Amino acid sequence: MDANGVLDLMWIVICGILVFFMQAGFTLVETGFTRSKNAGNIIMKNIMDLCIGSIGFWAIGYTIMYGESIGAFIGKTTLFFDNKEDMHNLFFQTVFAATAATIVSGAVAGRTKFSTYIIFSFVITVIIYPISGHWVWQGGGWLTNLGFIDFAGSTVVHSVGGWAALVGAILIGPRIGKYTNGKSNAIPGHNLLIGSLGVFILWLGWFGFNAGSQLAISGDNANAVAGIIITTNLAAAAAAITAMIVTWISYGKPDISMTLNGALAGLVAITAGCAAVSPLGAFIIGIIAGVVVVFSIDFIDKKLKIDDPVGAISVHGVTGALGTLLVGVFATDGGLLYGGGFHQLGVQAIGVFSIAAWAIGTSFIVLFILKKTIGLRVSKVEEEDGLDMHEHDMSVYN
Amino acid sequence: MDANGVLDLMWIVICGILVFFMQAGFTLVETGFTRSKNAGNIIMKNIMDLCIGSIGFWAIGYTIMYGESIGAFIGKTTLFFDNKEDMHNLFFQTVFAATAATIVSGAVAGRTKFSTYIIFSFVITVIIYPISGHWVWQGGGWLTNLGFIDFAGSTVVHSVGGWAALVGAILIGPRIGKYTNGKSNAIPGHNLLIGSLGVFILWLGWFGFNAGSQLAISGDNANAVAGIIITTNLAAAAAAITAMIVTWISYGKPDISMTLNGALAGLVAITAGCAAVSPLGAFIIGIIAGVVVVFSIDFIDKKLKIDDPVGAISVHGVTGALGTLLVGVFATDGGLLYGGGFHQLGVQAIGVFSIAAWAIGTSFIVLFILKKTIGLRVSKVEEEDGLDMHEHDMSVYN
Amino acid sequence: MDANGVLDLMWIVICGILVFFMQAGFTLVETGFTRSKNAGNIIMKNIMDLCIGSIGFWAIGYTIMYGESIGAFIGKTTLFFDNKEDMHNLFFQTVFAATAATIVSGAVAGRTKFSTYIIFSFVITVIIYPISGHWVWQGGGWLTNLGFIDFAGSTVVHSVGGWAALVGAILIGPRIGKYTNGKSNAIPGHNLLIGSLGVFILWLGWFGFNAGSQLAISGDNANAVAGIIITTNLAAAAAAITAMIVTWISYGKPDISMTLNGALAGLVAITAGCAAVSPLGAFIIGIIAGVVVVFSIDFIDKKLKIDDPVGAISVHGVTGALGTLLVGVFATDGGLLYGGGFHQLGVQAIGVFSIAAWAIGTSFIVLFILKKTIGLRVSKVEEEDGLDMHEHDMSVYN
Amino acid sequence: MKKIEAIIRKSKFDEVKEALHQIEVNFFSYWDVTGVGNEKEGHVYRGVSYCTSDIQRRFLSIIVSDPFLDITVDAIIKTAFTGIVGDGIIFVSDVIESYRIRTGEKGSDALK
Amino acid sequence: MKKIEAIIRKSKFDEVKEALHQIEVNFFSYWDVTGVGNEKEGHVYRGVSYCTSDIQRRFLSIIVSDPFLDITVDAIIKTAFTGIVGDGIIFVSDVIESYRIRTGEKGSDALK
Amino acid sequence: MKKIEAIIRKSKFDEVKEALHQIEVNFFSYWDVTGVGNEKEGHVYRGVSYCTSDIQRRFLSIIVSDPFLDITVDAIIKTAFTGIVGDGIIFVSDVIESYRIRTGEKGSDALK
Ligand SMILES: Nc1ncnc2c1ncn2[C@@H]1O[C@H](COP(=O)(O)OP(=O)(O)O)[C@@H](O)[C@H]1O
Ligand SMILES: Nc1ncnc2c1ncn2[C@@H]1O[C@H](COP(=O)(O)OP(=O)(O)O)[C@@H](O)[C@H]1O
Ligand SMILES: Nc1ncnc2c1ncn2[C@@H]1O[C@H](COP(=O)(O)OP(=O)(O)O)[C@@H](O)[C@H]1O
Repeated sequence: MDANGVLDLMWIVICGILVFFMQAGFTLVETGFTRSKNAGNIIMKNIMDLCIGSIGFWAIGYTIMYGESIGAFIGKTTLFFDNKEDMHNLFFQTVFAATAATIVSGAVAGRTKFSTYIIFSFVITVIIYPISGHWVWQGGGWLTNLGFIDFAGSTVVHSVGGWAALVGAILIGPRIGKYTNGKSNAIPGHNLLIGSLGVFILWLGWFGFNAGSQLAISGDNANAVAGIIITTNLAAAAAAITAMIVTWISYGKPDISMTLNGALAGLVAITAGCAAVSPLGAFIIGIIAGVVVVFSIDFIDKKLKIDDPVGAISVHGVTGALGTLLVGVFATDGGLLYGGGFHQLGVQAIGVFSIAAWAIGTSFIVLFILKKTIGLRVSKVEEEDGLDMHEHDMSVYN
Repeated sequence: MDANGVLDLMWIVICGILVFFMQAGFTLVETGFTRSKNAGNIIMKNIMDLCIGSIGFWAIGYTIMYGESIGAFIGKTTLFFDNKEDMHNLFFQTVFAATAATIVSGAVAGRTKFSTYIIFSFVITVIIYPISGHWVWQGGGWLTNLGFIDFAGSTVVHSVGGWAALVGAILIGPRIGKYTNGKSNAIPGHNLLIGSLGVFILWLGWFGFNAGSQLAISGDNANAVAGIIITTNLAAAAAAITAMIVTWISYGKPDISMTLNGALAGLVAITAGCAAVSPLGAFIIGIIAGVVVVFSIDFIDKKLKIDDPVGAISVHGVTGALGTLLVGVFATDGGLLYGGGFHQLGVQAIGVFSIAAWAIGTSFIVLFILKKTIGLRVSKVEEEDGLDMHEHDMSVYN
Repeated sequence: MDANGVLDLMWIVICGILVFFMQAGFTLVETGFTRSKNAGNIIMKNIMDLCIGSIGFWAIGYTIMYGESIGAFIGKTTLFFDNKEDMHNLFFQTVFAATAATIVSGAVAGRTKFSTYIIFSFVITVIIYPISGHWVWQGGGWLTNLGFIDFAGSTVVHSVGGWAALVGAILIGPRIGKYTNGKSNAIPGHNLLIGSLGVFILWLGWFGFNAGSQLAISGDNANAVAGIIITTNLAAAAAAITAMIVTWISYGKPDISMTLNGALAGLVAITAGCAAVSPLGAFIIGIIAGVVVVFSIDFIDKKLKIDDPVGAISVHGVTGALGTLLVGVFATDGGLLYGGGFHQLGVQAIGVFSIAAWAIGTSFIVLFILKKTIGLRVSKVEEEDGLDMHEHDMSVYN
Repeated sequence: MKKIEAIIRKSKFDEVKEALHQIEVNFFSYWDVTGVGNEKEGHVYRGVSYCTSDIQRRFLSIIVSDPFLDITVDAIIKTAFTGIVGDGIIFVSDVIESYRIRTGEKGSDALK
Repeated sequence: MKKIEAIIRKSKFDEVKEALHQIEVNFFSYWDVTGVGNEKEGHVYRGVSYCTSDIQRRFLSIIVSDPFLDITVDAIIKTAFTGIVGDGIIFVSDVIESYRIRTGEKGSDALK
Repeated sequence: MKKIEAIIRKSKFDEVKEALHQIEVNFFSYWDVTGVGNEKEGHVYRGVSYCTSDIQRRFLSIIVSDPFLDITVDAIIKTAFTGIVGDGIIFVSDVIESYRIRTGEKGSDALK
C-alpha cells in the first residue's frame, strides 16, 4: 500500500478507536444522570451494546449495510466478514453501530428488563440500523440517489437511536414516581461529575466520529478533515453556551445538566453537516441546537409526559433530525442561504422523515412483540429496590 | 497535499484532540482536590472555558496571536477566521488557549462568582493570552526576535495561567476557614481518585501538548517528536518520584496529593525545553521541579497565606517560570551546562519576567475593575452552603 | 525520513500513548474492585509503577531487553539510553514495561507494605521482565530462535505479571477476613462504575498495545494493523458475553464484575495471536477465555484459597498462558486446526512454561528476601484501618 | 414529647413520607443505615455468591408531641407494610425537652 | 446523664464545634442527615425546576453529664442561630448508663 | 426494653458483629459517623500536616429486651476493646414501645 493509502487507513483506525471510547462516555453520562441503584444495570447494557455490536456487525450487520445493493434497499449479506483489505472499515462501522443501540439504553434506564434489552439491542444493531444506513451510506441506496446528505450520521445514527428511544420510552412507560398528580417530578442523577466526564469523553470521541467519516485524510481530504474538526467543535461550544444562557434566563440560574446536554445536542446537530457548512454555519447550527434541545426536553417531559431520564430523545432524535434539515439551509454548496433554493432542504426532509418512519415502525413492532411475550418492564418491587439488586444481585457502591 | 503535508496536518489534529482532552483532566483535578459542595461550579467553569475559548479564539483570538505582526507586539486581527488551509492550526491553538483560562479556575475555586469568572475567562483567552503568545510564537514577536525559547508554553501558556491565578487568588482572598488564628488549615479534596484520574488524563494530553508543538512530524521532525515524548515522560516521572520522596522525608509519609502535583509540575517544567534538552536534562529538570513544587506550595500556603486550593500557582506559575529558565541551563544547544554561557539564560529570564509582568498587570487591572463593579466573590452564606446550591440551584451528588 | 518511516514512527508513538493510558485504566480497575480504605495506596502504587518504569527502562531496562544479545539470554546493557533515532521504540517499550508491574499491584492490594512494593516494582520492571522479554522479542533470543509466537505479549507481559502476582499473593497471604472457617468470603469492590470505566480505558489502550506491536504501519503492515484491531475487539467482545452467560447460568444472574473480567481476559488471550489468527479464530479464543477466566477465578479463590482481590492471576496469568498456547491451535499459518500439526503448539508450550518458571522463580526469590528483611505485609491494625490512613496519612474520600 | 424511630425499606420511603404529610407530621429527619435482621439478600461478586443480612434501610427520626404519637405510628405501620420479611421496626422513647433554634421556642411549641 | 441531639445547618457546624470546645464539651459524634421541615430549597434539574423540603443537615449526638446540659444547649442555640428558616432543632433525652470501652468506666466518669 | 448505642472503631465492627450473633442478638442497625474525642489522627494534605480529632467510627443502635441488656453490653465491651485511645463508648437508654411492622407485634415480642 502506498503512503496515501496507509494514511487513510490509519486515520480510519484512529478515528474508530476514538469512536470506540464513546461507549465509555455513554456509560458515564447514563449512569451519572440516573440513580445509583441502577448504575450496574446501565454499565451492563452499555458493555453488551458494544459486545453485541462488535460480534453482530462482523457476523452479519456490516454486509447488510455495505453489501452490494439489492434494490437500493438492503445489502447482499455474507456471514462472518473476512476481507483482509477492509478490516479498518469493518472496525469503523462496528463502533458506529454500537452507538445507535447505546442511545436507547439511556432513555429506557431504570425500569427495563435486562434480557429484553439485550434482544432489542441485537435487533437494532444488526437489522434496523444497517438497513437504513444502507439507504444513505452504501453509495447505491435510494436516499443517496436522491442526493440526501448526512455526512456522519445525525440521522443515520443518532436519530435512529433517538426514535427507537422514543418508542421504547413510550411503550415501557415512565419510572414510578416520575409523574404524580399530572405533575412531572425531577429525579436527579446521582453523580453529575461522572456525567460530565462522560460528556467530555463523548466530545472527544466525536472528533473521530465526524472527521473519521471523511473515510480518508490523504490529499485534499486533509483540509476537509481539519475543517470538520473545527465545525464540530464550534457547534458543540455554541450549543453549550446557548443552552446555559437559555436556562439562565428561564430558571434564573445556569443549569449544569442542561449545559451538558446542550454540548451533546450541538455535536449531534453538526454531525450531518460538519463537512458541508462553514465555521459560521456550524456556529449558528450550534446555537439553534442549544435552544431547541432545552425546549424539546422540556416539552417531551412536561407536555408529552414521556420519561426519558437522560434526554436521549431530544439530544439524539430531535436535534439529529434538526441538524440534518439544517444542512439544507447552511450547506455552502446548495443550501438555502447560499442560493441553493429549497431543493436540498426538501431532500433532507424526505430523508429525515423516511428514516424516522423506518426507525419508529420497526422499533415499535419489535418492542411490541417483546412486550407481549417476555415483557419489557421489571416488576414494581424490582424497580423500587433498583435493577442492580434484582437483575444482577449486586450493588455498584459498597 | 502530498503525504508529508498530510502527515503534518494529521499530527497536529491528533495532538489537538489530545490537548482537548486535557480539559477533562483539569475538571477532574480541580473537582477532586476541592470539596463536593462546589463540584458543579467547577464543572461549569471548565466547560465554559472550553466553549468560550473555542468561539473566542475562532472569532478573534487566533488572529490577535498569529495575525501579521504589528510592531512585534500584537497580530493584525480579522474576525471569524475562515482560512480553509489553516483549520488544523486554529484547532490546535484553540485548545491551547482554553488551557490557560482553566488554570485560573482551580486557584479561585470555591468562592468566586460564576458570572465574574466567565468574563475573566473570556478576557484571558482572547486578549491576555494571545498577545503575549504573539511575542513568542508568531515568528515575528519581540521575544522571538531576542531568541527566547519556550517550545510548548511553560511560560506562554502555563505561567500566564499561573500568574493570573496568583492575582485572582490574592484579590479574591482565601476561602472561609482556610486561615484561622494565623494558621493554615488543610481543606482536603473530596475525591482524590477522581483527582488522580485527572492527572493521568493531563499527562496523556501533555504528549499532544508538547509533541504537537513541533507542528510537524514529516522528515526530520519525526525523531524530534519521539524525543519530545521521551523528555516529557521522563520529567514527569522524575518529578513525581522526587515530590514523593521529599514529602516522605518531610512528613514521614509519601503524600499522594503532592506526588500528583509533582507529576504535573514536571510536565509544566519540561514544556519549555522538551525539544531542546536531552533525556538526562529532562530527568534533572523533573527532579528540580519536583523539589521546587513542594516547597513552593508550602511557601505560598503557609508563608504568603494565599489560598490556592489545587496548587495551580505553584504547579503552573512557579514551575512554568522555572522550566523556562532551566532551558538556558540544559539546552544542548546554547545552554549554560553545554558551554553556551549565560546568554540564553539571560534571554530566558527576560522572557519569563516580561510575560509575568504582562500577565500579572493585565489580570490585576481586569480583576480589579470586576471587583469594583460586579464583585469577585460570593456572599458568606453562599460560600458556606457551597456554590452549587446558590449559583446553580443543584447538587452534583444525589 | 521518508513518509513511510514517519508513518511507522508516528504509529508507534500513538500506540504508545494509548498504552500509556492503560495505567489509568489499571488504577481505576484496581481501586474500583477493592475497598475505599486502600484506594489512595493503589493510586500511589500505580503512579509509581509508571514512574519507576519510565526512569528504569530508560536508565537500564531497555538495553537489557533489546541490547545486543549475550548468549540469546540477555541484552548487552548501556546506561541512560540516548539514541536519537530510537526514542519512539524506547517510549513504546517503556509503557509496556510499566504494565507488567502494575498487574501485580492488584493481586496484592490491601495488605502490602508500600516500600516493599516499590522495590519489587523496580525489580520486575528493570530485571525480570526485560530478560524474559529479550528471549522473545529482541530478535536473537532463544525462544525467538525456537519459533515461539507471542505477538504482543500474552506471555511476555501479562503472564509475567500474572505469575509474579501469584507468587506475591501466596507469600503475602490473604486479606484479613477473606477466608474464615475454610470459607471464602466476598469482599466487594467499593465502586464498580469506576472499575468499569477502567475496563473501557484498558480496552481502548489495548488497541495500541496489540496493533502497535506490529511496530510499523507502512505498506503491507497497514492491513495487518487493521486486522489486529478487529481480532482484538472480537476476542474481547466474545469473552465478555461468554463470561456473562456463564455467570448467568451458574448464579442465575448476569454478573457485572465477571463480565468486566471477561472482557479483560479476552484481551489478554488474544494478545499473543492477534496477528496470527483469523477473526473467527479470535472469536473462538475469546469464547474460550471467557469460560476459562470464570472458572479460574473461582478455582483460585475457592479451591486454592489464594486471595487475589481483582482477579489478576486469572485474567493475566492464566488467560495469558492460555492465549499463547491457543496460537498453536488457531494460527492460520502453522496452527493445529490449519494443518500445521502439533509443532507450533509444542513450541508455544515451551515458551509458556519456561517464562512461567522464570517469572515465578525470580519473583519468589525477590519476595522471599523482602519478606525476611523489611517484610511484605503491614500490621493487622494498619490493614484493618486501611493502608491509606497508616501508609499515607490521608483518606481518598472526604 | 416522644421520639419515634422507624427503620423501613428504602423503597417504601416515598409512600411513608407522603403519609406523614397527610397527617400533618411535617418535621422529621432521616438517613440511610444498614440493618441486620431476619431478611437475607443474595449477592454475587466475582464468582463468590453469598447471602448477607446487612441490608440498606432508611432510618426516620421523628419527634412529636404526645397527641401525635399514635397516629404517626399507625401511619408508618400502614404504609411501610408489605408483609414480606424485612419491613422493619418502630421504636418509641421519651424526650425531655425540645428547642427550636430559630425561635428559641421550647417544649411542644418547638414541634409546630 | 443526658443525650443532646442537635440538627443544624451544615454550614454552621464549624462554629458550633468551636463553641463546644470552648465550654469543654470535647466528646460527641455527628453525621449527615436529610431534614424535612419548614425550609424549602429551589432546585433545577434538566428543565424541571422544583422545590424540596429535603435538606442536608448535620446531626450531632452529645451525651453529657447533667451539669453540662444547659450550657451545652445554650452554646448550640447561640452559634447555630441565623434567624432564617432552617436553623434546626435540639432534643434532650435521658441516658441511663454509659460505658467507656477502653477504661471500663461507667456513668458520668465515662464522659470525661 | 433498652436501646444500646455503641460507637466503636470501624475496624472492630466485624468482631463485634460476630460476638452479637454468638449471644443471639440478631437485630440491630448501624451506620458510619464521625466521632470527636480523645483520639487524634495525623494527616497530611498538600503540604499541610494536621491533626484531627474527627475520626470515622461506626454507630450501632441495638434495641433489646431488658434481660439481654447486660450480656449485650458485655459482648461489645469485650470485642471492641483494644486498650488504645479511641475504643469508643456505649450508651443505654429507655425504650417505651416497639412495633414490628410486618407482624404488628408490640413490646418485647417485636424484638424476637
Ligand atoms: N432490635 C433492633 N434494633 C435495631 N434495629 C432493628 C432491630 N430489629 C430490627 N431492626 C431493623 O429493622 C430491619 C428489618 O428487620 P427484619 O428482621 O429484616 O425484618 P422483619 O422485621 O420484617 O422481620 C433490620 O434490618 C434492622 O435495621
Ligand atoms: N420534630 C422533628 N423531628 C425530627 N427532626 C426535626 C423536627 N423538627 C425539625 N427537625 C429538623 O430540623 C431541621 C430544620 O427545621 P426547619 O423547620 O426547616 O427550620 P426552622 O426550625 O428554622 O423552622 C429539619 O430539616 C429537620 O431535619
Ligand atoms: N459523650 C459522648 N457523646 C457522643 N459520642 C461520644 C461521647 N464520648 C465519646 N464518643 C464517641 O466515642 C469515640 C471514641 O472516643 P475517644 O475519646 O476518642 O476514645 P476513648 O473512649 O478510648 O478515650 C468518639 O470519637 C466519639 O464518636
